[in-house]
Amino acid sequence: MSDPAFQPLVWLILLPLGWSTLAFALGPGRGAWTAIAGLATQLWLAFMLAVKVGAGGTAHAGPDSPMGTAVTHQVGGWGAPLGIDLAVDGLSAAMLLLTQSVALPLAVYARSYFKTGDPAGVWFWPLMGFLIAGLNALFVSADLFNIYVTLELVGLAAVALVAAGGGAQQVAAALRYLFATLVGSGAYLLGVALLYGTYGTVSIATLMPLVSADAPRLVWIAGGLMVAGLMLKTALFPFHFWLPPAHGGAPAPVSALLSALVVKASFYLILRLWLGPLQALLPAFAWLLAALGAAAIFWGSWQAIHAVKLKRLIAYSTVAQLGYLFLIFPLLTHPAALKAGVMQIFAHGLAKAGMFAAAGVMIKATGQDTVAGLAGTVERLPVTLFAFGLAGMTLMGLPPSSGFLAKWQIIEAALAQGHWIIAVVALAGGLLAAVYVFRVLRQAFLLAPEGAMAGGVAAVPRALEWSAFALAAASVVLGLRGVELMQLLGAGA
Amino acid sequence: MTTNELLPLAVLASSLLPGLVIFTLPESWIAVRTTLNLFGAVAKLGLVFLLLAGVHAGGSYGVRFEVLPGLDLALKADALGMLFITLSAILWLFTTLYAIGYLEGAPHRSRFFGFFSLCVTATMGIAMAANLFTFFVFYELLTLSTFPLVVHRGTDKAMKGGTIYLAYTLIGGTALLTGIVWLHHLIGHTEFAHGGIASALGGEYAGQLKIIFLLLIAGVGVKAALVPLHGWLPQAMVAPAPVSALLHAVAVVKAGAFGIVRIVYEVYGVEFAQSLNLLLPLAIIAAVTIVWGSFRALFQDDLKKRLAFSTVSQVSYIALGVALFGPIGTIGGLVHLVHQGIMKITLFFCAGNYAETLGIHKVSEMDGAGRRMPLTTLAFSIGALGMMGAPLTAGAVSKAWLMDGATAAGMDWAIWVLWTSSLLNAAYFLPILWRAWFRPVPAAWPEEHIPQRGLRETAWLLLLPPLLTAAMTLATALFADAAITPLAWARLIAAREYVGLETP
Amino acid sequence: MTGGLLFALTGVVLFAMGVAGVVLIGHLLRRILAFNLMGSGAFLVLVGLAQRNDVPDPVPQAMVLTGIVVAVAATALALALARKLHALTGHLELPEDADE
Amino acid sequence: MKRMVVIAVAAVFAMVLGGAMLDLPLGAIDLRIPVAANLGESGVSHPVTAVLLNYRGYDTLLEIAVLLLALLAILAVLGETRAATPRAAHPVLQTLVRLATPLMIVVAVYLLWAGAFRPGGAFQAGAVLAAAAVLLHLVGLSPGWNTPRLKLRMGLAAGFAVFLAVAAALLPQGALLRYPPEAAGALILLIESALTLSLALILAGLFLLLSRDEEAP
Repeated sequence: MSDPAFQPLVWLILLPLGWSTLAFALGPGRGAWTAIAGLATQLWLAFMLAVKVGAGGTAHAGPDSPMGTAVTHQVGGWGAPLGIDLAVDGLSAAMLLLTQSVALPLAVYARSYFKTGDPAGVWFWPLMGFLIAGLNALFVSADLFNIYVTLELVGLAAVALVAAGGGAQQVAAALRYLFATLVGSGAYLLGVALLYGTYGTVSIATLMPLVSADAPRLVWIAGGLMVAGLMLKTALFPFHFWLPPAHGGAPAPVSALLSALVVKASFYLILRLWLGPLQALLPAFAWLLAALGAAAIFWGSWQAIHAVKLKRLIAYSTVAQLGYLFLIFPLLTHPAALKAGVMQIFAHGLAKAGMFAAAGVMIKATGQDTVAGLAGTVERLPVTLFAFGLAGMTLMGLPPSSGFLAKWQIIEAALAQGHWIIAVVALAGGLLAAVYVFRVLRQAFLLAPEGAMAGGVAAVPRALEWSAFALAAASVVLGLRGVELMQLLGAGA
Repeated sequence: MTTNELLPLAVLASSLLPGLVIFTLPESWIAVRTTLNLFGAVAKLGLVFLLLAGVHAGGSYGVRFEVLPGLDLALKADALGMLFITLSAILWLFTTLYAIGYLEGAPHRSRFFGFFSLCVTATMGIAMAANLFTFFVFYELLTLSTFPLVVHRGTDKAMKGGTIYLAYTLIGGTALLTGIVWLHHLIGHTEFAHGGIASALGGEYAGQLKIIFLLLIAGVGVKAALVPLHGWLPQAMVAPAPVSALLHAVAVVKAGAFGIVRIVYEVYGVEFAQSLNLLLPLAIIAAVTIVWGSFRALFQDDLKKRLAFSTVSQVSYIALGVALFGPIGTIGGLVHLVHQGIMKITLFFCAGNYAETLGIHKVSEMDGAGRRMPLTTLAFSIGALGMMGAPLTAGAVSKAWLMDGATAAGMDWAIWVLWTSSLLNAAYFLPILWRAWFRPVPAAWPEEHIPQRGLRETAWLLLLPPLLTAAMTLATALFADAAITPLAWARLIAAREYVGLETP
Repeated sequence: MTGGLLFALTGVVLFAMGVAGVVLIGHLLRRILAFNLMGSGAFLVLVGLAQRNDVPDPVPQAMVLTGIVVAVAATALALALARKLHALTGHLELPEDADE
Repeated sequence: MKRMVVIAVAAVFAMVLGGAMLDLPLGAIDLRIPVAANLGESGVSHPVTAVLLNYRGYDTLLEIAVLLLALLAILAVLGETRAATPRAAHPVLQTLVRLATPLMIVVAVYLLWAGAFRPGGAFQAGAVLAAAAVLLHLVGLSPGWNTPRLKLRMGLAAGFAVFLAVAAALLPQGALLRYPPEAAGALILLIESALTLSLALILAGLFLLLSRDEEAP
């Protein structure tokens, strides 16, 4: 990679910005192919980057940075604190990889989903482009204020996608979502302001050595504000109120993007702060977050078990699955915990994207969005139902699936540190997930009531069924070989 | 990759690949599907015999993949595993034949045979698992792949049965997982090994190890239908007959029983388990299950339900044999693993025949069935007598070894348990035989689907499998002391398990 | 008490008021204004706290310029949504989320 | 009840935070020094512009993306609707606006040019131009917008596109947005001018797209 122009981490930002602008210029409903081509290239770039990090990462082990930054880039050549630094370590490389590998199949999916001049799809491509660009920029940024801008980029794009072409319910959901994410990033921004006021810099690397446990009270408040704001954006119980209507109401490809990637971005940021500049402070909140996570698991599952609408069910399952992520905070002193967390991010990202995609197919086919209406679909949509089942396996944490590996690691980390309760919660959560997943599968296996399917199910494009299947299958296959991913995280650790 | 690594994989693939292909086949491609099914079953059988020969010759077959750093998905073909593999491979061939006949013209056959093959693949994986992690992976796969078979008919009743089955097995799986992770945390690995691995831990861990043992046994006990974890088995009766046969003889309950064997012998090690006083409680649970199952069977009028409770009772013979400290008991338990399978599958084939041919589902409807379907009823009688442990049947062999084992272990009460069970077995099987052979033929059968044509009392594909398995029931007993019989093989295993003690 | 610090303190008060407003106010327009109040508060803190010794610091000022633009964008989107909602329902209040 | 609680919490929060501010030592790092020190190579003489377009130019790049995104979002949210038929305002007003518009354009150009060495720059210039457009619409001299046609879309995207292109084109220099000191001034002016145009259009669009007849509820 001697060529200075070949910088995967930079192109991962420029490319989506470029193709979304192009898609905008091309006009309403255009740009599917630019998007797919762009995303394919990005996937390759993310892969190259991961390889690079995995190789170089081990060399850059630094005591101050638990994950040893492997690849950095100084925008404008100034270098922090004057300029803005981009940095990619194992964690961010993994997030980039996940983002591109979820986005590509979803783009293929969306292309057939929005084919029929659906008003929701008119500006989908440029919006998706900005969303992906924002996510990538967020994952590589090493500057707290710059991260604020990327957060807004992601947030606004997500809200627009939810509202696009929707009815009153959808617009209302989008507004709730908008206020939640704006207040969230507002709190984060105030935190950044306080940090800058205290230390005179917003560069993560520069802050790292400055912040210590005996920092002034203001810094503690700043940390609290930032984490609280991000919790709101991550929809951690009890801040989840905005998620089910938004994710449940949006068109399937959008719900998939949001559930799989967007909520993960703010979680990644909490993790980043935790392992990074606020290392000295945040552990004070560890058990609080874990408790909320546990509450999220139970509350979300409970709601999912009782949801009437299929996509509501899946959205609540997201609330529950996000809970698992927060269980790792008290365990983070043990390396397995971070690995469990990232494995869970991948598992849920792939599986939930697949599940929403599958749900979209079922809804298109049966023409309605209730669990009860699924009776007999197994005969009409075997591939889709298989996809749903595979995704369900991952969410339940049954082997062989990435969800299972995540569960295994979190339980082992919990036992290793004698935190029984966390293991118990994780196991209970798996069983609850089984209840709502099989609630759907059972319904689908039931014989169709006479006449219910008389109208027959609408024919669905193959691309829809198979892209959903690909995502779900990926979440299972990862469960057969998680070694490389885990080593990538270990890069520099 | 060497042959020794490929062979186990090939055994899995021989049912996995056909299964996956079958999923994609259109409903109408009957010939292709049937060919694939039989090809898979026969190919598997061939591969298994290759393995068998190799293992008998002392060769070691195995392969492992790293799933996570320090966590391997590992397969190995050892003597104990081969016992189970061979049984499943043979019975799978028969069940496939039977199912093809049974489901003729039924809907969703591609789906059915797809999951059917996955289910057998999972069973093979369980048998060849080289560590608890791998065992668990396939154990849960088995749960998932059997659910669609249980609810295959898609009726509300089927759903209810399927849901109960899931509830039991998933909760059991959770207990098992907890135990496995805990063990993995303590020891750092969960590889199966002769003499066990738990003994490596110091005495201070005794308490934890006891809890883990409880979790593990509870986990596999669900599938093995140990009282009080047996509730799902009678409910799962809603499944089509071939599935019941599979559940009861080849896959599910066997997987549970096999798990108990692995855990006692190769995780804890029988001596160490004895030293922790874990065997006696296990033996007592097994005994209770044996008696309770037989007792409940007495009052079932539904034929398949009666057979189900009989399974509950019979499978625990295996657990009992394992729990009887000493090589003789071990041999009894292991040999029963095979014998029970052969006998029970015969009974379910026959039950299926009665239902398919004459619409007979209840014991009270069996009057004169023997005159109408002599061959089926003959097979049924052999199976039933075997269950009672009548002479010249496989049942007699295993019971004899179990009783000797009990005496050798100084647990004479176990002998009484076995006798009681035999009497109860007689009490609930003999009336059936009596009705079938000696009661007059009723005016009309409940609903006759398949008319008689000379000797052909029902479809050949339905008739042959039970006759063959019935023949095997006798053969395993008559030639018990031949070179290659379940008994001989069980002795080989026992010899390898109890390195110290001399074996009969 | 320097000028910068005074700005920062005012910012804190504005931020608090803004958040309270977003949480409490039902009417969408006023809610959007409350959000802007909140944003301005954060900006004041960013600039004020950084120059609490009353020596101007260009970096936070540039950041605030960026922040303002972002806030404008967010406000525009919020207004568009509010307007759409009004067009669809005739109200400027969020309807109860029809959960099932 | 909820009201009281929220207000109380907010008040307490404000007090605690304010209190924490009062006794705060000065920051360990003072960026004023490096900002001033590197002004020479930054290509502009006004520190804020230097931070905005050079030191932290990347922020600005994303900021423009956010603005473009907002316009896009509004298009996506509102969907297809008819443009407002402008209601002619009082002739005096119209004349005033006719007079004001050229002046505003001049002011905008000045602001753009001034940005290099004193407060001003693309955003301010664009804002003034947008204001002019809004005024023209309000007095009924120009209609609201429908879904923009190709030309307009080009104009809207141009500023961001140029910025992005320059950023990428500078990669061979070793880093994103790394202006060679000698060319920095020119490049920044190029970006600024393109941005002024697009920002004007976008800001105007934010208003002109929203001021449309609502379809009946």
